[in-house]
Amino acid sequence: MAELTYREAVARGIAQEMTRDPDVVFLGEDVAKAGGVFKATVGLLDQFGPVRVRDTPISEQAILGAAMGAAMTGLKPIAEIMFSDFLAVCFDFIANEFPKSRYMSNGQLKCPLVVRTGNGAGSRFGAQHSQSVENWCMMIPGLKVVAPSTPRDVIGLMAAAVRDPDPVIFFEHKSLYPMKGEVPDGEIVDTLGSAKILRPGKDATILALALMVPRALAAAEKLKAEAGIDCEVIDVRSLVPLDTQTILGSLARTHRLFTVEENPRLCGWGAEIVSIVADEAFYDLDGPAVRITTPHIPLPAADTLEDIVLPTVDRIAETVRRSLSS
Amino acid sequence: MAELTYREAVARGIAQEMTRDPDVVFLGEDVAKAGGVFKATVGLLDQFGPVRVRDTPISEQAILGAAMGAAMTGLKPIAEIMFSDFLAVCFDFIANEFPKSRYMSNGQLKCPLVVRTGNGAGSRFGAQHSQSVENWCMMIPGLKVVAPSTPRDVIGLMAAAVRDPDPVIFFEHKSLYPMKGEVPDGEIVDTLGSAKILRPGKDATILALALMVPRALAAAEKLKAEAGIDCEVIDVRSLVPLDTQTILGSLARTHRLFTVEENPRLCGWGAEIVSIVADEAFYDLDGPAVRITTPHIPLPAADTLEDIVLPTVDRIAETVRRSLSS
Amino acid sequence: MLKKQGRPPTAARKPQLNDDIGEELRLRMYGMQVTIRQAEQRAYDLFLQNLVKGTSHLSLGQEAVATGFAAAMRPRDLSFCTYRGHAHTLARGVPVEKVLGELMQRDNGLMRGKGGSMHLTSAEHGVMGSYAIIGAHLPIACGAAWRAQYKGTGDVAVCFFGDGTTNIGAFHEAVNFASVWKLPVVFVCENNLYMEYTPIGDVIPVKHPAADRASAYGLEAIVIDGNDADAVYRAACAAYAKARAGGGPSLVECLTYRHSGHSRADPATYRPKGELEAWLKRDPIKIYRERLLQFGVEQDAIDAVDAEVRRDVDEATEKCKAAGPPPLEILTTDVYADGGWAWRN
Amino acid sequence: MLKKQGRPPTAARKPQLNDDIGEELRLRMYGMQVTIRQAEQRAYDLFLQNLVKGTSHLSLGQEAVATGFAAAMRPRDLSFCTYRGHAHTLARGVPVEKVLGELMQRDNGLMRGKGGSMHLTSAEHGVMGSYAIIGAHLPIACGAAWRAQYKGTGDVAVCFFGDGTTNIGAFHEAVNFASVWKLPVVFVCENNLYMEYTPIGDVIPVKHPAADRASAYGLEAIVIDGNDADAVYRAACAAYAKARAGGGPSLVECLTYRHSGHSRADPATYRPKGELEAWLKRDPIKIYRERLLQFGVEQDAIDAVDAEVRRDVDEATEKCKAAGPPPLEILTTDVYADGGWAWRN
Ligand SMILES: Cc1ncc(C[n+]2csc(CCOP(=O)(O)OP(=O)(O)O)c2C)c(N)n1
Ligand SMILES: Cc1ncc(C[n+]2csc(CCOP(=O)(O)OP(=O)(O)O)c2C)c(N)n1
Ligand SMILES: [Mg+2]
Ligand SMILES: [Mg+2]
Repeated sequence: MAELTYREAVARGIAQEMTRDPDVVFLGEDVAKAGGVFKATVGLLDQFGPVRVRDTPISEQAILGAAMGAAMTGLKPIAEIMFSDFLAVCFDFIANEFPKSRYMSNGQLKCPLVVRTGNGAGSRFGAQHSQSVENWCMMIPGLKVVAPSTPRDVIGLMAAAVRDPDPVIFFEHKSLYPMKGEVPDGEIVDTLGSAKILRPGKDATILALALMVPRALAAAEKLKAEAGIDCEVIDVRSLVPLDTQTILGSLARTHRLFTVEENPRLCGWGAEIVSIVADEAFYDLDGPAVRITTPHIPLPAADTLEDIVLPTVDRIAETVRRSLSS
Repeated sequence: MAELTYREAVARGIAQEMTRDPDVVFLGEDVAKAGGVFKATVGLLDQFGPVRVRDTPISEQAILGAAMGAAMTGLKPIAEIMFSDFLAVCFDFIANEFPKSRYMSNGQLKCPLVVRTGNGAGSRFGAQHSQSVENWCMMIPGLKVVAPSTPRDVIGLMAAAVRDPDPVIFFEHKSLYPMKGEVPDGEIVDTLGSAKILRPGKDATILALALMVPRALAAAEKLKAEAGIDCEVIDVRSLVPLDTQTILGSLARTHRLFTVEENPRLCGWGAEIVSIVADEAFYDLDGPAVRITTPHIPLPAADTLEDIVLPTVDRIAETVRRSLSS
Repeated sequence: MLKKQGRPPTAARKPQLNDDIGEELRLRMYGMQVTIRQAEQRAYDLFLQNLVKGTSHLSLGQEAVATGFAAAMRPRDLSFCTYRGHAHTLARGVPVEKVLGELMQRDNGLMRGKGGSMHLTSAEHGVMGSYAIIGAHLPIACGAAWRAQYKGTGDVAVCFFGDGTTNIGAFHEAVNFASVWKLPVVFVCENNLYMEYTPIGDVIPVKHPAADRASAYGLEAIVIDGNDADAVYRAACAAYAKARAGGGPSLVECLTYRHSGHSRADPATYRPKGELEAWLKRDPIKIYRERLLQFGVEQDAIDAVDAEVRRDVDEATEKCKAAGPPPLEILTTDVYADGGWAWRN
Repeated sequence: MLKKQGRPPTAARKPQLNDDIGEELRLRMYGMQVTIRQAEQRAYDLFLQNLVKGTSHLSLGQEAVATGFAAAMRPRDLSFCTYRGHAHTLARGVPVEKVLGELMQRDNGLMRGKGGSMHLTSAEHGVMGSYAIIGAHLPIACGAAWRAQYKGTGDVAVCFFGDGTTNIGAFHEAVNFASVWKLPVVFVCENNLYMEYTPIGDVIPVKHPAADRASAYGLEAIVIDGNDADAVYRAACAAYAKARAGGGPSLVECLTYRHSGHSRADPATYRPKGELEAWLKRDPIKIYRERLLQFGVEQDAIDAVDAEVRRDVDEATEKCKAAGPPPLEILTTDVYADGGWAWRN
């Protein structure tokens, strides 16, 4: 057992898989010599050499395209897109190429690759470097989408993603990079598509992802301490595949649903889950399903503004409290 | 009053606005000399000349970027992206540039432009030329998003979009191009953000968009005739701004909600609306809110497969009937 | 001096069948061009009978490019095509039936109708997909070449695209990337003078859409006669040899012309008078047939090839007509590697 | 002959202050370079005091590029910058206070903290935004130039970007587009040898990231000394004149160097020993100060400029420190043109 940062976990997760499988290769901008702009890939070049760990030009389409062509022919590439906002400059690969080639070819082509990318707000970087864009990927049929919230999950889900035979978009949260967590020694391999109940509770189910997970947990403690409300907190972890069973199972016990989403409101993953619940668990619900999201606006840079724009512990707790008491 | 095709309405809508305002300019691939690959812009070059109606290289980023720079400095560009699937190759402009420049500049910059694009399935074109991607835009804060279902609405909403001071993504449905409809003479100007109740009813509310509108209407007639179920059908028309009042108002009367979405399921506009309803109209609902969508898969090319993949009149009617009787 | 005086002028130009290409390969290349021609003409006929669904983009007139590049490939080399990919797919040896079946969206099609005419794929023949979003497959071909480099296989990735494609961002990123990484990829620009309906000359400030961009990537400017399968074959051999030797990518611009419209919907009325006629005189199949004759191949042998191809295309057509539509169960198969489409439990 | 013999060697090289640039403009350009330098050094100090939030990208060492291009502009010409845009923003006359205020994310900032250091915008000064996604602003600048062409205003759009930006698709699309449409846009590549931490030489197969690509767009290859404000100014004048005359775009590569790291987080340890020192000898401000002295400008006059700039920067700093954070109400303003953010009724 060691204490690692989320950032260190990224490098360890990649190293674990590169050690296991010589077909795992890694490319991206400033990822090799510089160890990544978030220093999340430090040491990989030294450990695996310049043939497997490669710096690229600023050419996101070439990066993802090259990953796809390599994946298609037998390698297992991990590609870094530095900030998830930049998925927009290579979105054709995300939306039209990776997820469709297997289907269009009637199963002849494969696309086993991982795109890892720094997602989310909190660094005062402003509207073009702070977005939570997991929904850009969730809405595309054919992709898998994960977003770990702890160092341990970073490693386990990275292993699952690399070993998965389909394209996986792996969202690392920039504000979690410095966060520490206990990580067991030895190989860690998780499974895609499993949510985790982090805190059992009976009064309401709170779903959260990535940076919102610690906030939801803190809000649950606050609700317990201040209002005697006992919330079940679930880390969704994987948007596709989605662990609907764990979510619906929880709801069958608590009868109330809250989602905590960092994304701007419209068409967020919470909307999808709420719509599943509204259809399949309508009679389980004792009250409105409530989404707690970032307002539907571009993100501001200023610290004071950024601090109030994402769902906070207080906003989560207050929303749940008010909703349960109305 | 004249009968026009949806395709002809596009050209008339653009012409109406170009006639009114000399700052309206139009650019895209094969739009001028050739009149567009869907023949939706035939005659515009002749009428307005090569300075205002311009063919471009195959450079979608340049097309949208040029539109943005021109909009920012005083023109009112209409840009065509031939197939909406190609929004993926210029998605940075859609997701990061158009919708954020006003906010980031604290109101100093403006971006009054229209991107019109051929959306949707039905032409047996396969997975990369058939998608319904209105949700790619709906989820981005700062955009406006419309999708007309009739020739009249094409003209009225086009006028509203061109006159709107914000970036508007205008989804034309490829399978509606040959459809005919009555169009009044003279100028037509609609407003963004208003849904239309096309068929009043008391038993359930069915929301639909674009090609799904005629199908929802036909399903409602079928339900009335075959099962005595009286559905209210609403053409959502504008996803942003969203006419929540009309939708919630209808629901307060019918107490049941169905959405008919051509998009693949995850994170569709229907999910967003269902999540609004689940929160704000929970006590109005007498039963599950049900989404009828294209399954979450890439689209097949073959006619037989494509015909069963989109929501059909039968599937809509059957889903509503079964849900109301359970 | 002796040459000039001693031989009659025709004899001086008398070509040698036993040159670097040779008779057998030439007959194969002739057969392939005829196969592509007849298969595509048949596709057009079937379209007129409303039996070809969706869109389709013919390469009539461009057969020499597909033929020459494919003929120079080794079996494990990989082709990356566009929506205008029937020719390249056939040129790798994919049966006509499979291609027509896909165009007709039948169960016997290459992808059982799931992909359609714009996405022809036959992995077993090295056809690693046809891509319908302009430019996307150039970076993808880089990736396949990267794998070949990484594994030291000696395989080459060959990527076909049109003149209009040279203006999209992905072109630029891919060619630069390939050049910096010295990838064994060959970029083949089929300059047929038009994008969809707009002449390429209207949208570039240089003469050659590909060759005039080559130096930007440290590459040689190569322009060849795309209607002469021999010239294409030789250029292909040179590019592949360079790639296999670790010399990196090539960018080859082939001058050619499509006889028909951009797609089935296009009557191609935008072409200046006489342009088509001029190019028909340079029809690659006509050129090649004349060359074979000139080389001493018998008319009968040539006719036999034509007839055999026709039998093959006729037979394929019948099989396709007899084939059913794809079964509805395949609608949701092969979204994910587990064979299904489950996005939830 | 007379020249060579009759004058002492120093006099022979004695530069003329009354050349095409002249004393007044030179003093202005000196002042601007010093303003940029001091404002950015101050930004760095404030960062060390934890008063500059978020990221910031300094142009220390690149001041001559911003200065020369801005000095040659007319007031209505438009600048399009990157995240490394402080210099270009200041060069158009935006007050130091406004820039530092934005870096400090205070209410007195250019955009009241809503945009942050990477998005400096001052429409009234012609600074039409700073863009943080590599390449995006090149097409946008084309659009502004298109409007100028359409309206016949004679205005020029000037777009600044780095060496690394030449490899992204949008660069290619924009330069080609501008060239075909003959747009009055000037693309200025500041080749500072590095992308973030990776040398540009590692990722291009040519020597000059911009100039070696120019011919692909039918443009002249232009490489200038980006550390000499006079050279920059002259290149700018030529490019603007061509643009205003309807001659279309130019692509100008300026050789320069950033003295500090890529962004505030970067200690720039990847630079080879001695590289920084060599470039410090070619510091644009040092070069320009020496030139002014050589031209006969008094040391006192130069010192006075430095002192005045310092006063200005000090005053701006105090104002920023005194300014409050933006009020929370502005969080949701200016999403849409109606001033608000309502996406529903
Ligand atoms: C990104 C993108 N933009 C536009 C199109 C529509 N489109 C299909 S083919 C084509 C013309 C391509 O011209 P060229 O590259 O010369 O190839 P050719 O069709 O002549 O073989 C266009 C514009 C597309 N498929 N993808
Ligand atoms: C599309 C995109 N990819 C990557 C980045 C991250 N990034 C920011 S600056 C930079 C380096 C840019 O180098 P260059 O163009 O030389 O400009 P310089 O920073 O040297 O001024 C990179 C890779 C980005 N902002 N946008
Ligand atoms: Mg072409
Ligand atoms: Mg640089």
